[in-house]
Amino acid sequence: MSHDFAKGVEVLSRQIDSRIAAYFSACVHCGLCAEACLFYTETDDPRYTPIYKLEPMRRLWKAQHTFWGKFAIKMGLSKPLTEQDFADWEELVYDSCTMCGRCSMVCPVGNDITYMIRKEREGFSAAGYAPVGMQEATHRALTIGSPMGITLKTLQAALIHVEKNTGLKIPMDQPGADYMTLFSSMEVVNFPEYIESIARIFDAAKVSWTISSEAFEATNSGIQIGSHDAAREIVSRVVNAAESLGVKYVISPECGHAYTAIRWEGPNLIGRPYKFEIIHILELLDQLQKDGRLLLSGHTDIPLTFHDPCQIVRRGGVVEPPRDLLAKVATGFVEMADHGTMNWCCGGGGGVSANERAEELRLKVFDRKRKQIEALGVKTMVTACANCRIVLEEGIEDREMDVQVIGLTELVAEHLSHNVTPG
Amino acid sequence: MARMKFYCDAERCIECNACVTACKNENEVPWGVNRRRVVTIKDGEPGERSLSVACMHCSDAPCIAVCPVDCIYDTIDGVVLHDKDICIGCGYCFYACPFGAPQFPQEGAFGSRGKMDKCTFCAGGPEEDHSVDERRKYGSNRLAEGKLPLCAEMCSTKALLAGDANVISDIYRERVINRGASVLNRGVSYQNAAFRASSGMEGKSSVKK
Amino acid sequence: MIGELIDGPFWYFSLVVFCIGVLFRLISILRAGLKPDLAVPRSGGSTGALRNLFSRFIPRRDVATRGRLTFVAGYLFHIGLFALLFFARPHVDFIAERITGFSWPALPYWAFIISAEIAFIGLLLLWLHRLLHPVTRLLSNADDYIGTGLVFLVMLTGCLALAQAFEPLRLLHLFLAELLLIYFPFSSLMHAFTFVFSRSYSGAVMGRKGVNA
Amino acid sequence: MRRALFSSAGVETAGFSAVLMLTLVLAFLLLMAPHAMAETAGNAPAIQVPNPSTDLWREVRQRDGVTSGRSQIAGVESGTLINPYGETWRNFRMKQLIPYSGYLLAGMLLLLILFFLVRGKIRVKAGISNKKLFRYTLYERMIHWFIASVFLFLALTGLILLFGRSLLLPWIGSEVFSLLASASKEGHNLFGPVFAVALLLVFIRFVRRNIYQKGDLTWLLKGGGIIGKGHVPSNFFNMGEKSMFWLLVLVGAVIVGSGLILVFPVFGQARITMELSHVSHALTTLLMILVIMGHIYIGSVGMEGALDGMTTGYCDLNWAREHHAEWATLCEQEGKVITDVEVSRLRGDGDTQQHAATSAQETG
Repeated sequence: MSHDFAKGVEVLSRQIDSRIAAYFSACVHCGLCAEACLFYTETDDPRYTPIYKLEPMRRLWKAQHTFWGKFAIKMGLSKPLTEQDFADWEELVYDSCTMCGRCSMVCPVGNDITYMIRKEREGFSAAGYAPVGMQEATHRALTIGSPMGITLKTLQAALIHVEKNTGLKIPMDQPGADYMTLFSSMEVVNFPEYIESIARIFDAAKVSWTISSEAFEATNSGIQIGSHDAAREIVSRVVNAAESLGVKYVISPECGHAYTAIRWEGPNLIGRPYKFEIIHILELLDQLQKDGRLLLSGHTDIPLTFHDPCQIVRRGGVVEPPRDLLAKVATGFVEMADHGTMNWCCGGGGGVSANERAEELRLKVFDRKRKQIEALGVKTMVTACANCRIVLEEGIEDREMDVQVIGLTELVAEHLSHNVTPG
Repeated sequence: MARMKFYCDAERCIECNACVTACKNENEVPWGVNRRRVVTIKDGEPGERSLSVACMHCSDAPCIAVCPVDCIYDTIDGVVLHDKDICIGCGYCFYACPFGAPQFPQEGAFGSRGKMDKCTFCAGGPEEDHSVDERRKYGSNRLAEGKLPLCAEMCSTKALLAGDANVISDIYRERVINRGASVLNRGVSYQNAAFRASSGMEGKSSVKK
Repeated sequence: MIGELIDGPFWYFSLVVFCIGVLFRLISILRAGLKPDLAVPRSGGSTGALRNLFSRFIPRRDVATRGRLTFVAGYLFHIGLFALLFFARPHVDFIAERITGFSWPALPYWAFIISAEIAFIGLLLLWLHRLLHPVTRLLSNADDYIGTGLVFLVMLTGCLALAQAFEPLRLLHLFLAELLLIYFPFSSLMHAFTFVFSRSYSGAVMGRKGVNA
Repeated sequence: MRRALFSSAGVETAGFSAVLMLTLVLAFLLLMAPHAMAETAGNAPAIQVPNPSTDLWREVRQRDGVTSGRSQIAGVESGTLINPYGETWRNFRMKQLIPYSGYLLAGMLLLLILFFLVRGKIRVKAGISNKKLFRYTLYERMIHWFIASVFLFLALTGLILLFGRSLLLPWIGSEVFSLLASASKEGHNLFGPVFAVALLLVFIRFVRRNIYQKGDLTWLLKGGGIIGKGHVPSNFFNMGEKSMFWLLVLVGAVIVGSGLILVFPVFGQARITMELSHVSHALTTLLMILVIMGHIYIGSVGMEGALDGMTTGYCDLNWAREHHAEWATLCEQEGKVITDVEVSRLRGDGDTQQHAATSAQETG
């Protein structure tokens, strides 16, 4: 991809809104965000301080929005942003930030640093300074329909297996269904168990649902690389499909950033509210269970813990549903020291897992998770994000740990009460 | 050259504290500060005596020596005065003075004492005589008017004497002689004591040396 | 001559610069604009904003350990500074005389000094932290050092003028405070006002998402 | 009546009492002699004429120890007519403290300059390596510079109050000097308690590494390697540093204690307490300033590589081997040696460009 510095600066400066202006005005460079960032805590490299990753954007803000900045640029006292800055910061902006939002929770002046990184990436991707892996993923998402290059055929092949295993018919393109389900590519390829699980659960709970052949992909590379246009395109596919099928709800799957993309960013990307509602699979399961439609029986008594996917919990607000569900199916559930909205990221969110260049760093900062697991001493970790799951598994393998990762939906499906007989 | 001194006759002092009150009144001394005090020794016991003390206007004043900012000085009349504009309120003069003459308006925490204040022999301060500033900071300047300190002037038993050292020591010497005779006669100390008019008490200037 | 300038016209000049500057900065933040959030909120944004405004005063567990120095020193400095800025007798009198026209109860002298000492301990530690910690060393720019330095000098001259008996010392303190007032709107010292904005903005978003900060 | 430097008011009282006793005994003998003679003569007894004022003046001068009178005036020692210790304190301060401490400070400065000229900067013999050892944590460096800055400020303001009248006042005039002195006094009073806090933090943090160990005596006997040739192996802190620490702590405690007595005259301290506090404050701070002068010398121009540990947190490996051999060996055994490159990464040194380039290479 070619570099376009002028466009990058133009796009970057367009991102600066009241929030960002307030954030930069309030930052006193106290450095506390570094203490919340696993890239800093695990490497002790000060360059991985979250707010430092925003230096190019801060300088642009200073030059355009403050008296001193304008004055200093005019007098030649400070250098304007250069293309070299984009090149220098690319690694910091993409490789060493998973947009997990932990820094945003600890900032004493309340700066949402993650929001700013998200916006800064807009400028960087517009300038062409984004990791090749993420650029390609976005390209595939736009052209093929999935960042991993999965087509409808791939899904159908997977669904045949699911139907065979479960003996259930998977509804496809059924207009007027209550729920339209999305999947992340990783679930289709790596964890078809997830599809089986929701098929079983929905069957048991008598949920009217469907999959759209037009839009089944939940992931959104656009918000990871920071491309407003790409993100809008990907969201609008889902919106169009859901509205043409006339569903009441669209279910966001066990994928972190997909939820943020479709639930919180989507309406703003397409510029209007949806005609349907977005519900996360965990919210739905919790709701079904509470309404008595989902009957669960039996408990798992092995000690296990829950890894909160950042985008679902901290950035998404689905904090209690996973815990309520775990309370129903597991007796040995224990929380890690930092959990819920303060959980540590797996290290592969925000597109980092799609960025081959960052692999070494990602595995290094996995240490944080390793320490957390080891401190707790459990061998089973439940999570609710396909990306987290893959990253965790890779990390566990890399560190030669004896820990198993399972999806929460699958765990729930295993405890369906009528499920006991068929076996 | 005159040297101004106070002398308090312990045989005469009746601890009426009029000198203290007169001083406070004349000089409008701030609250908490007493330039003059009366101390009673062996209160209520045989041999009880009282003495009125204030700054003794020492010839080799320890306060002048120790002041870190050199704000205390003596005049050609031997009166020890100080400059409140210079004083930093460190308290050193209070430590060095044998008589406890230097006083401070506050004794606050963190060494906040305020400016030192002490007896000026009713001679004001370094400001121009009878100026408003002088009055506000140091009280009256009777010496410039040719008067002696009010405490001594109004002492009812004439126990407290103030003035040229030569004159007051003459007065005292006469008193002792008279008193000594009466003691030998086992009479009352004052029985045969005679007062003589003091001569040569002229107004003294308080110009800085 | 210079004293009269510092005590009179220059004081009013710096006050005007401060007020207009702060107002200008706040308006410029608002003028940057904010698009409305079209996503269906889980709960109210304003309650979230309000909650975040106060909850951020309390450090979070993990960071409270790792960043203990910053937190402790930061608290010492800010609490001490607040107490001595608004509740020291000379300041209360000054503000009452020059600005508000009414006064309020002031701290006793000893409490004023203790708050000054607390503020000094905090500020010195924060300054050293800025100079020595790799992260803050990397982040800090001239503005941070000038801001810290000016605040320190104002506090130091204030402490040197504690005797309240020497006019030049008071004027020096006042002059530096005036410089600080003038510098304030152009610097990160603005966080004294903008933290309300940043916390509220973030809190509103978190509130809408249903995340309790 | 000049006394030795360390004379205290107590010694003086004893002297006074002795002289007084002697006089009284002599007076008694003189009085008794004629009396005895008269008795042997068998005449009518002569009238004893006691001086009615003797007892009074004895009380007034407080010669039999402090017996207080009574005054209607409230206040500290308002009942005491004469405080005889004031003069002692004055003599100490003016005739001994100011001149001798001046000589000592100037002498120390001269000594350090001479030492530097003779010995020069003590180099790291093996040369500066490209490897480092982590020596002081951020917190340790912070409290070090915290106490250092507060100490320097206090020393400066204290010296202004002590020597200002003789050294500065003649140059800058009474009015300017009194501004400076007032500022010094207020600053000194306010920062005093801050120093107490700093000292406490330093004590708590460093006490464990400063407990004397085996080998410290050898260090002392060899004069810390300055006198003889070759360095004496020592642990994290050597004997000299440990001694300085304890001096700092113990002397510092006296400084803080006496300073607090002086700065809080609210508990009705008698003048003698204040005078003694002043004397101890002056003598201990003088000692401390002298020691710290040496400390600053050795930490800055005196020795190559000594300052790094306190500024960057890392010290040179060769420096550690030469000056803290035991500690260096231990660190090397534990594999705690790190490279210059790593240190500059950890400290965020160098420009980002370079870093970005190197890390891109590493990962790509």
